[in-house]
Amino acid sequence: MTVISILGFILIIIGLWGMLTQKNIIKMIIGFSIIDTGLHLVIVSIGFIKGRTAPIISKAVEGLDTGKNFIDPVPSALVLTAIVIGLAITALMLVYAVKLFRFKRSLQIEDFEELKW
Amino acid sequence: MDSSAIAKVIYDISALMAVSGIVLSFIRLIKGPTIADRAVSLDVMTIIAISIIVYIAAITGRIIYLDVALVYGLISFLGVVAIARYLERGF
Amino acid sequence: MSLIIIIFLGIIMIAAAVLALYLKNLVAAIISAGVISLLASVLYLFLAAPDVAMTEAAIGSGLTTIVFLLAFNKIRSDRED
Amino acid sequence: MAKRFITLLLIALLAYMFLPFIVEVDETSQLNRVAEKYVTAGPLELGAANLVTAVIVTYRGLDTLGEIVVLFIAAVGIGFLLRKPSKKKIAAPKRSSSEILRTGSDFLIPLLILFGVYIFTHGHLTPGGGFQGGVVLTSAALLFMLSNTEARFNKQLTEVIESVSGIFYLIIGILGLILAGGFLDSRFLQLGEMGRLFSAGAIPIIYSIIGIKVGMELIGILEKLRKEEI
Amino acid sequence: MKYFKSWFLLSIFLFIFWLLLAGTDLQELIVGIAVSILISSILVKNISVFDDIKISLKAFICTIVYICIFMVELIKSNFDVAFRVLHPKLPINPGIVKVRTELKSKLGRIILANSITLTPGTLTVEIQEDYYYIHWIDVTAEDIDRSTELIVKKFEKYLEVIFG
Amino acid sequence: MMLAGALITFLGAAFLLLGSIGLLRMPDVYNRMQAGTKTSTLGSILFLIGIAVGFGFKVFIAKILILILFILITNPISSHTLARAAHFFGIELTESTVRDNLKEDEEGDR
Repeated sequence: MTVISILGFILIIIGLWGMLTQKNIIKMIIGFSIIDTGLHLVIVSIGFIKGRTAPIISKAVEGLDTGKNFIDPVPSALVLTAIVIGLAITALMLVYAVKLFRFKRSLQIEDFEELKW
Repeated sequence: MDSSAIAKVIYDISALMAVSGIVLSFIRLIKGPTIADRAVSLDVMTIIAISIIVYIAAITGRIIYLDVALVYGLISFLGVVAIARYLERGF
Repeated sequence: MSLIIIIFLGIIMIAAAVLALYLKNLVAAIISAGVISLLASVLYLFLAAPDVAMTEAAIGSGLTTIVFLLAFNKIRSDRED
Repeated sequence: MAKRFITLLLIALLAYMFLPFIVEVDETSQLNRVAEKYVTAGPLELGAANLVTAVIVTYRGLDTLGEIVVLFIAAVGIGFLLRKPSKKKIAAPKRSSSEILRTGSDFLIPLLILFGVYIFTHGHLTPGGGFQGGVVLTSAALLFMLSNTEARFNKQLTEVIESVSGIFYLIIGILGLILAGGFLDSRFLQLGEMGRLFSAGAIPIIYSIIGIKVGMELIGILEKLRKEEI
Repeated sequence: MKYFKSWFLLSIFLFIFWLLLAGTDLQELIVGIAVSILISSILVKNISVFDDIKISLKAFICTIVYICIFMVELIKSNFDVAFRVLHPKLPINPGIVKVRTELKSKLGRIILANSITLTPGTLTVEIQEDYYYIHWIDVTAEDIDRSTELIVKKFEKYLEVIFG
Repeated sequence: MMLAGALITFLGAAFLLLGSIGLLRMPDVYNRMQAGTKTSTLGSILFLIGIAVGFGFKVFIAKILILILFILITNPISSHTLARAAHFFGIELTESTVRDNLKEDEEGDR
């Protein structure tokens, strides 16, 4: 569905904008998770084919030709694992943010100037 | 027009009404002066979203989609409780 | 019919994304970010991917919010002493 | 202000570059060759009703193994970052949860655990699976954490269960290598009748192990994030 | 032996839940019995909710009557909310009042609290021992006895029979 | 049969919509919670039952029963927890509030 892939693209753009312009570290992480969601929407919508159904054989689709009635299962599988990894990465980033807060007592990105050039 | 076609139209209208319910609660999420208001609006939105998931399962004829609604209801309950416990410093 | 629902939900998702970036209160921003995942998992059902919808509902809207709140709790208790 | 303008320009450029890929995704009416093979041969070869599960567990089993390793590394990294205690000694007193929440969680926790088990044992029949089931198990533990402020999880126990299930995962993979076609091939057990619980070879077993492992790992992450005296 | 009743009821409860989830195929039944017995054996020492259930004919009849009353109250409460929301002047007169309950069992208390939350114009805010603090959208009573009479009594007499 | 189900679903959707309107119109968080909880509980139950009636009672009813059970248990608990947290957090009641026994009692303790 083109609508959903455009929606995912807009979400990616908004998340990127947020990551680049926000000064608060937590807001940057939120921007990252928005990018994540948008990217997953785009990938799954590429696998969709109009008029077809989910690749699960049950009573509702019994006897139909699987090759002609199912969508592509590979993007679903990829995204499924990507979501779990996204959670782990978010948790790791948040722990870094907590550590940075302990170090400088601040979450604003301007206060971290050791590596500035 | 036979009765099942009319019924389909009524189901569609009901789904649209549910979606507009989500929109209205989202307005409360935008306005909500406190965090508790926003959490209430999140709660209502998830319940309406469960109804919409069941509607999708019905019109596409795939009963297995109902499992998604179950997980959804459960986890959203946890989210609201977590926000409440964060507010009252219970972690 | 499903197109109308998708457009409505999409508009809410975009508004929630902007809101999540520009709300001052961080917890409110997290709730708003949770709404994005929440509605995304409804959209996955329209894309015929119930597995992804289930994972997104469980992880994206539930656990991510809770992990954020746990981190905030740490920051809050650090800030107070 | 100039900075903001440059960012806007950059993002606009990016959007201009990538928009054609998104909009002009040709709305195919055909599956590509790999997907076609998975979709048509999957039910016959593996006996799994849910083809996404077939792709995750068997056809792309190595990817899943890598993903579990990434999850493990993230958990280890979190533990490593949070190992040093801060100077603070006494945590502020916490407000205990209300009686309703405590009784309600007593009632809901068995249901949640059962539901998690249902989801990861039926991964080959319904849109569930190990990752979702693991998350539901985690949510049962989380409800316990939220309703009892001073409750602690036995750290050794979760770690032992996690490592044992990891070892079992590898053993089953090697069994597939010896008895069937390749690493993590699930066909060394009977395929059974499609649509029933004991079918699809070893897929339910592998997915149950993944579910337990993911659940324990996520519980470990949450527990590390929750401890107040670190 | 102390935990037997609780263990048994929990297993039956979990097994019914499994049946509703998975259906009645023979293989599902086997796995369902195994899983529900395993879970209830692990958790039985930590869960005390199921001790309070009384099994008798009178309790059963009271349960059915209670469910009917609860459904009627739920529907009434929805029309109440609809009336208040659609009324142009928004007729509310809210306040937090204190009521007393005589129930002792945990399960009875939570069911009472949930019923109060779902019935017309009331919302449980806090429980402290025998006192419930209730947000009431239209405060009509002055003292604690009168509000107890109005809010709690209609459920309490049945719950007392069911849970003691 | 399908028409009856559709009408039940319509009633449920109407309640859901009313609840959202109540969420917008009510003056403070406790009143909003009242409007939201009650209508979303009954509204979603009616919505689900209507779908089960209209699209084949036998296939849908088992999972829908579980969903209804979940909603009936979890919805009041979550709104109670939220109300308690809001009161502890110090969110004010609206101006037309008659009295607040809980606050009086808490201040009496101190």
